[in-house]
Amino acid sequence: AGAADIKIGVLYPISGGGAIYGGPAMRGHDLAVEEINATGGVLGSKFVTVARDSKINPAAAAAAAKELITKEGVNVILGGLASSVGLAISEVARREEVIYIATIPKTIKLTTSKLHPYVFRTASNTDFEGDAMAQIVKKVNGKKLCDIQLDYAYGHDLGDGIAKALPKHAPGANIVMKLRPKLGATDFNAYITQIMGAGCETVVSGLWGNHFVNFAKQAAPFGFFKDHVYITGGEIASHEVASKLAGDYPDNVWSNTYELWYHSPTGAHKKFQARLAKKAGTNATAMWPVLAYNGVMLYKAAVEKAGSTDAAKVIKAMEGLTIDTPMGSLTVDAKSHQTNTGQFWGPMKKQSGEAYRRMEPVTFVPPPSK
Amino acid sequence: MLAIGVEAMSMLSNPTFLFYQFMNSISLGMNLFIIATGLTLILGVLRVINFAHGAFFMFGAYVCWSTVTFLGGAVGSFWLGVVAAAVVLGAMAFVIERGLLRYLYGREHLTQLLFTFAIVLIVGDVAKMIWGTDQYNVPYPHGLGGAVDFGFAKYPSYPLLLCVIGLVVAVGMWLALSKTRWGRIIRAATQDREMLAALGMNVPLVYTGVFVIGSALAGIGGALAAPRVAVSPGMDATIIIECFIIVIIGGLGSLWGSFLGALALGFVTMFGTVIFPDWELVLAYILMLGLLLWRPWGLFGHEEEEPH
Amino acid sequence: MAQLEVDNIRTAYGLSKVLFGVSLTVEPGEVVALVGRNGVGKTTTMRSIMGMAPPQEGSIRWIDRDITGIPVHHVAKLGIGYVPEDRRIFPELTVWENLDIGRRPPMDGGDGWSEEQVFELFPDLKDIQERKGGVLSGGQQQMLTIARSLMGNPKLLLLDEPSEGLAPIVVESLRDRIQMLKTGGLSIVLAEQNLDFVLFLSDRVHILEKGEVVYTGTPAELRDNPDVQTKYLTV
Amino acid sequence: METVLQTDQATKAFEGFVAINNVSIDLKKGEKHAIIGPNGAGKTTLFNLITGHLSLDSGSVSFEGKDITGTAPHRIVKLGLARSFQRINIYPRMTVFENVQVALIARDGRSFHLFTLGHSLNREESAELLELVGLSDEAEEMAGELAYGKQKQLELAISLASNPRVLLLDEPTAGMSPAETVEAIKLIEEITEARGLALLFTEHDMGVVFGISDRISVLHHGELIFSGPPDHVREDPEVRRVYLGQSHGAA
Amino acid sequence: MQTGYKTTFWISCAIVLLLLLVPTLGSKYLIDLTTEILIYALFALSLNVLIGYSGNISFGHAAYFAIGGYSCAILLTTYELPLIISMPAAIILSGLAAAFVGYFCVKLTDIYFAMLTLAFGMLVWAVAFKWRAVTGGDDGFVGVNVPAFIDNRYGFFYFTLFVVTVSAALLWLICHSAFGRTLVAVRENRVRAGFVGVNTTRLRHTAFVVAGTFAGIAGSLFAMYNRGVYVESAFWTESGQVLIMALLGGLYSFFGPALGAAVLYTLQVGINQYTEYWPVVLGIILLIILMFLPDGIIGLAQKLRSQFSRKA
Ligand SMILES: Nc1ncnc2c1ncn2[C@@H]1O[C@H](COP(=O)(O)OP(=O)(O)OP(=O)(O)O)[C@@H](O)[C@H]1O
Ligand SMILES: Nc1ncnc2c1ncn2[C@@H]1O[C@H](COP(=O)(O)OP(=O)(O)OP(=O)(O)O)[C@@H](O)[C@H]1O
Ligand SMILES: [Mg+2]
Ligand SMILES: [Mg+2]
Repeated sequence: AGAADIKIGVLYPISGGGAIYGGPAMRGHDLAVEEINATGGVLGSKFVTVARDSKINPAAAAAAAKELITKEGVNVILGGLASSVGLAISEVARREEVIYIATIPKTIKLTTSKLHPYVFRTASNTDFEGDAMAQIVKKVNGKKLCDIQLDYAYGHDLGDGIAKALPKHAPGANIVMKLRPKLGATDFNAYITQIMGAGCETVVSGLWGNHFVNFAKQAAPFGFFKDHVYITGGEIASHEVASKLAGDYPDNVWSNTYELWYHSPTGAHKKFQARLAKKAGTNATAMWPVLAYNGVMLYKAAVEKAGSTDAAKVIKAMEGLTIDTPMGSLTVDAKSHQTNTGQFWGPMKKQSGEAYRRMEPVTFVPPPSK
Repeated sequence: MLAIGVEAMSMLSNPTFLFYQFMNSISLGMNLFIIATGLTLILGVLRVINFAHGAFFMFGAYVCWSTVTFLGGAVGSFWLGVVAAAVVLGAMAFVIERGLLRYLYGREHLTQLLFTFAIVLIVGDVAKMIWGTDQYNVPYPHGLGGAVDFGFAKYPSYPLLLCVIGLVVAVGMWLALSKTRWGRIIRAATQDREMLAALGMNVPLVYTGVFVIGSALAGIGGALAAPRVAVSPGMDATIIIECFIIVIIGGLGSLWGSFLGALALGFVTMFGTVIFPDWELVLAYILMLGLLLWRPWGLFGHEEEEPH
Repeated sequence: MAQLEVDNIRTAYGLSKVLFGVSLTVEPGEVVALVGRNGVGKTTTMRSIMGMAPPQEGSIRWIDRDITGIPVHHVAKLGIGYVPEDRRIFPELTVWENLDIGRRPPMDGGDGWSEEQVFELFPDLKDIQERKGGVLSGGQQQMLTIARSLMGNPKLLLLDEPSEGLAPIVVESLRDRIQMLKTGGLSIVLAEQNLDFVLFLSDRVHILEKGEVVYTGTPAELRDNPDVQTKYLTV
Repeated sequence: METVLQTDQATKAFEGFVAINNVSIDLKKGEKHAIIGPNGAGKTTLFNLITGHLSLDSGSVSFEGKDITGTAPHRIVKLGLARSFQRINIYPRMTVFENVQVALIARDGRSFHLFTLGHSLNREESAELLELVGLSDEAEEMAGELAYGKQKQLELAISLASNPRVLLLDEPTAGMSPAETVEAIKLIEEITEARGLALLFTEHDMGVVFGISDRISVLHHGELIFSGPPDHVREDPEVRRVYLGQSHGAA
Repeated sequence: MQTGYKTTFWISCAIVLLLLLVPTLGSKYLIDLTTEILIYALFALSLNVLIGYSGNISFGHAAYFAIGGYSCAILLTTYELPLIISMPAAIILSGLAAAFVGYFCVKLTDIYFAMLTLAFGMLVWAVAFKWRAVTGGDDGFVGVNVPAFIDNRYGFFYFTLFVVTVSAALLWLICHSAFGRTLVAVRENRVRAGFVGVNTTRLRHTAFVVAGTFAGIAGSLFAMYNRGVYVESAFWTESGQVLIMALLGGLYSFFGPALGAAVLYTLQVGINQYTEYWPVVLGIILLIILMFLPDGIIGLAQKLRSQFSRKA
């Protein structure tokens, strides 16, 4: 006792449509804080979480971030989901000189054009994702590709990421059609029939969450997945999508995820998984918690290394820092403030006797080395 | 990008692709119509723009999912889910109308509109309390997960069924409103509530009835949409704007107006995304703008009568 | 016991008090007239009876039943019809549909009014059956309103300024028709500015002034009482 | 005498139903001209055509020698032609005073003065107008709560506010008690006299019609079937047959 | 009546004076919160010219807020123009946009009007969304340059207070002008107003432009305050939000909407701190207000006051 609490401001969407992701993420966040406090906290202080709803609205998130800093006096801000929200929080962090660790936003801008000393990212980014997908195109020997991405920052950036990586990994592949349905689209028929008409044998995509579910359900009756290999980012291999689609999960899908409850690459993951399962009340847990969890753990390690919560010192400590996570070690690049977060990639296979699809085999794809 | 646009355009000369797009347009249109028709009814009679219609739609989808899951996906469970959605939403609407909304009829449009907005907030959160934030999947009803073979092309059977249902709803509603006395009473209620009461009609009952039927239609719309989309929070947000657009371009409260409006939106969306892929975001709004500039009161609407 | 018995009702709109104890009775087949300057409370009296402006005090009895404050449509179902002064047709419904909305079988069985009979009463309406109510001329609307309430086969008709806006020739025939209705047993409360019309039709006349009944008499008595006429009805 | 208002072969049909058929009427300076005719004859329609509320199918309207066919209603008012309505048409949720004041503001072309405080404008004149129509006591009441007759008086005040030279009144005394009718007529006569107004009006109260008009025109089925001095109207058998009936015809 | 104006004047002065003292309380958060509220208050006041005074419900008012915000941000940052040029230019641009859109909208009334404004508003949103090169698309326009004198919490607060006070005073004058009065008449009875010689279409158009212009002022303040503009600011839900603010405070009073903005914003921020179920709480509060306070908070205050004075 003695030392004051360390206040962690955290912002995830916990109301409205974004709550699908924000809810589970909060669970991972809480798990990390509980673990840290159970082992005596950091530098003799306990972590205290102050959570706010970021909605999916950057202005609201910015206002909440400011409130966390000026009223609650938090030492750090974690979270964000949508790219725009990440950038808005980042801007507040820059002005108020408080560290922000982006745990989910993937926009490349955060660690490139809009980079500043106070922002760090534990999430992957669109260039990593595009690179991995190009490798899979090579693996399935895709030649004629259709590229379908959502018409907003993440979709465009991922599309660019794929285009950049294709010549490197699969020079023989060619994108013959680019489709850009709007964010939030629910009826994909026009796109499904266009892809069918274009005659691609391979589809690359970043339709995430509900977008993928809707696409898959509407495409299946056309026999779409018999004729096409579907390679997709957007964490479609995650438990939340696979379990919910169950028997309706299409064949011939290659996808990614940050974490799989049934696959433990390290001993640390087994333990993490057990604790998370206890907290969630089920073995089959979502992918989002680990992202939030890692963010907290990174901050904890940096504070310990710095021996202080002073922002400047923590930043210094964080640059180049390596920590162990349930997914293996994680290193923060000193220049770009981006961690080398990798993802699991693989084909989704039907399991005998079960409707639920699992990734089989699971391959860990680390970010490309420069 | 340009070259790719041209390729999509050239596909329009392919008859199979055209057939697909045509069917896509109609099925989207009918799908939307089924949802929007309840909104039209409520707007026409109660003169209330029901923002909660989208939330009711979402609730209907959830109820359908719960029913299907509860029955372990047995044959016919989906159709029971549709009925359950209608019943639950009807009951909810009954409580809302009797308990709250009816005290606001005399007040301005804005008040009623904000009332329904409050209902959106509440219903949305209630759904979250019951079903959490997960997304759910309702499988296609038995025997409807495949496609119908037209010889030269196959088209999924479920959307085809929706087209048929849409048509049945349209004709049924039209008959009910124009050919029955109850229909006339409902139309009279849109115009002068007090006078209708003075002629011995139980107007509050008419209002409750209309609100219940309209909301049940929203629930049915949600249940029918469930097999094609992820059932999840936020599914109310886009649909409500699409419904508004349909109702407006059709002319407030006009049944055939919203029928045509829904079809127009279906065609504009489906062909628009192929021909002007960059404009998808606003196609619906552009349709509405264009139409209102051409016919300010919608396809079948007209300006309020001015005093003699 | 009278058919309708209005006993000392006081009615207000919000804070502004309008009726200060109005009483009147109507016997079956009787025409009772309410006259008086503008704003004295004739319409309000009718709206009170109808339940549209329930009185704060006093009571209204209708065939041995207290109907004070019951919902409007119950009042109508009990056999009271209302023809408001501002017409209130359903503008989006056709003339025929307007009539159809008003249709209600007589309480004591029998055939009741049909469209044909109503058109006989107002031949002008016959040719415009398919026209929307909203585009009718003022007078046509007035006829339609009366016709519509007849379709409900009321036992008592509250007629608020029925002659207003009607051509003299139509007023004449309306007067004769009302006379016929009366002979047929219909009771009527009539608010009217046209004194000739009132004197011709009514059995009793109440003069209202500032929310109170200040004079009651038969038409003959009123005719012979120029003092009262000057005091309450003319300048 | 000088003609101030004239319609020339005005025609208007609604979906094939001819409501006004080739009607040519005129109004002389200072004249009180009544338009009568059975219900649905087209009187209100004719007024709506003159004031620009409806557009003509064919024919023309001219005011003080200017062709005003197709001119927007608010322009026509500015030219000096005001009207009242058959149904009550006021601002129900404004005070009686404000009802009149706004009309005066419009007359003075100040409707678009964004930075002139409205409160103090035209106060005296508003009060005078209300005095004139006998509504001084109700000045601060909500217009919508006035009794019918008083609302009609207010209508008149609003119409007068634009300083018209021609006044079109659609059944100005309908719904008024005999007492108020007498007052209203007196009022209208005084005002038209004092301001030198020409008056075109419709009315079903024959007392009023024969009491004040200099000339009467009769519409029937959208056509002008008679136009002349009151005495002649009374004697015209056709007018008696279609409109006046026994009591008035005989008188 | 005239004395009524005087009371309003003195009360307003007192409020501004109190606001001037906010920074001395020593809470950064309070300064931020007050700044945000002031901006939203101006936004709500601008909307009320349309809704309260001219009776037209707009679902696209956020568009002008966003146009003001984007223009100001882009002129300041991309073109590096001084504030004295950027902000007036942004305000004029919002006004012009409103003039253009209004031209079409005022031809319609009521629900149609509302929906047309919604459509135009969403077009603005879509342009901001798609025109990535200029607006930053859905990533938002982040990192707005603001001049040094307002590049700190205190400076910006006083600047905002100044701009909002002057704007509110102008709006007050406009609403109580000959124009404002006529606007109310048009709201009450458009046809009748036409027949006393008012060009009702042009009048409503003017109101539309006034509302859009002042929304633009609020928007440019907001952009500078956040050092960023986001497409969500143009989304229809934002228009819905400001509508609720106006109604909450009371539409038929001049200051009601500003009060509503203060209350709703504080509530939202406040509830957000305690529960993820803030929408349901907000919904219930809204319901209570609608059912029991038909004329908003100001209406309630007036009722209480008149009851009080009757007793006295
Ligand atoms: N909705 C209302 N709110 C407030 N006061 C009203 C309302 N309706 C009528 N009044 C007032 O009530 C009084 C009586 O009105 P009422 O309409 O009953 O008179 P009336 O005798 O029918 O007059 P008229 O001959 O003009 O029709 C009037 O002073 C009027 O101002
Ligand atoms: N918009 C319209 N569409 C169709 N018919 C119309 C329309 N407006 C008026 N009419 C018809 O035109 C005829 C003339 O109507 P108008 O209102 O001019 O009559 P009026 O002479 O004023 O009668 P009243 O004395 O009853 O007021 C009527 O038969 C009416 O039904
Ligand atoms: Mg009356
Ligand atoms: Mg007429």
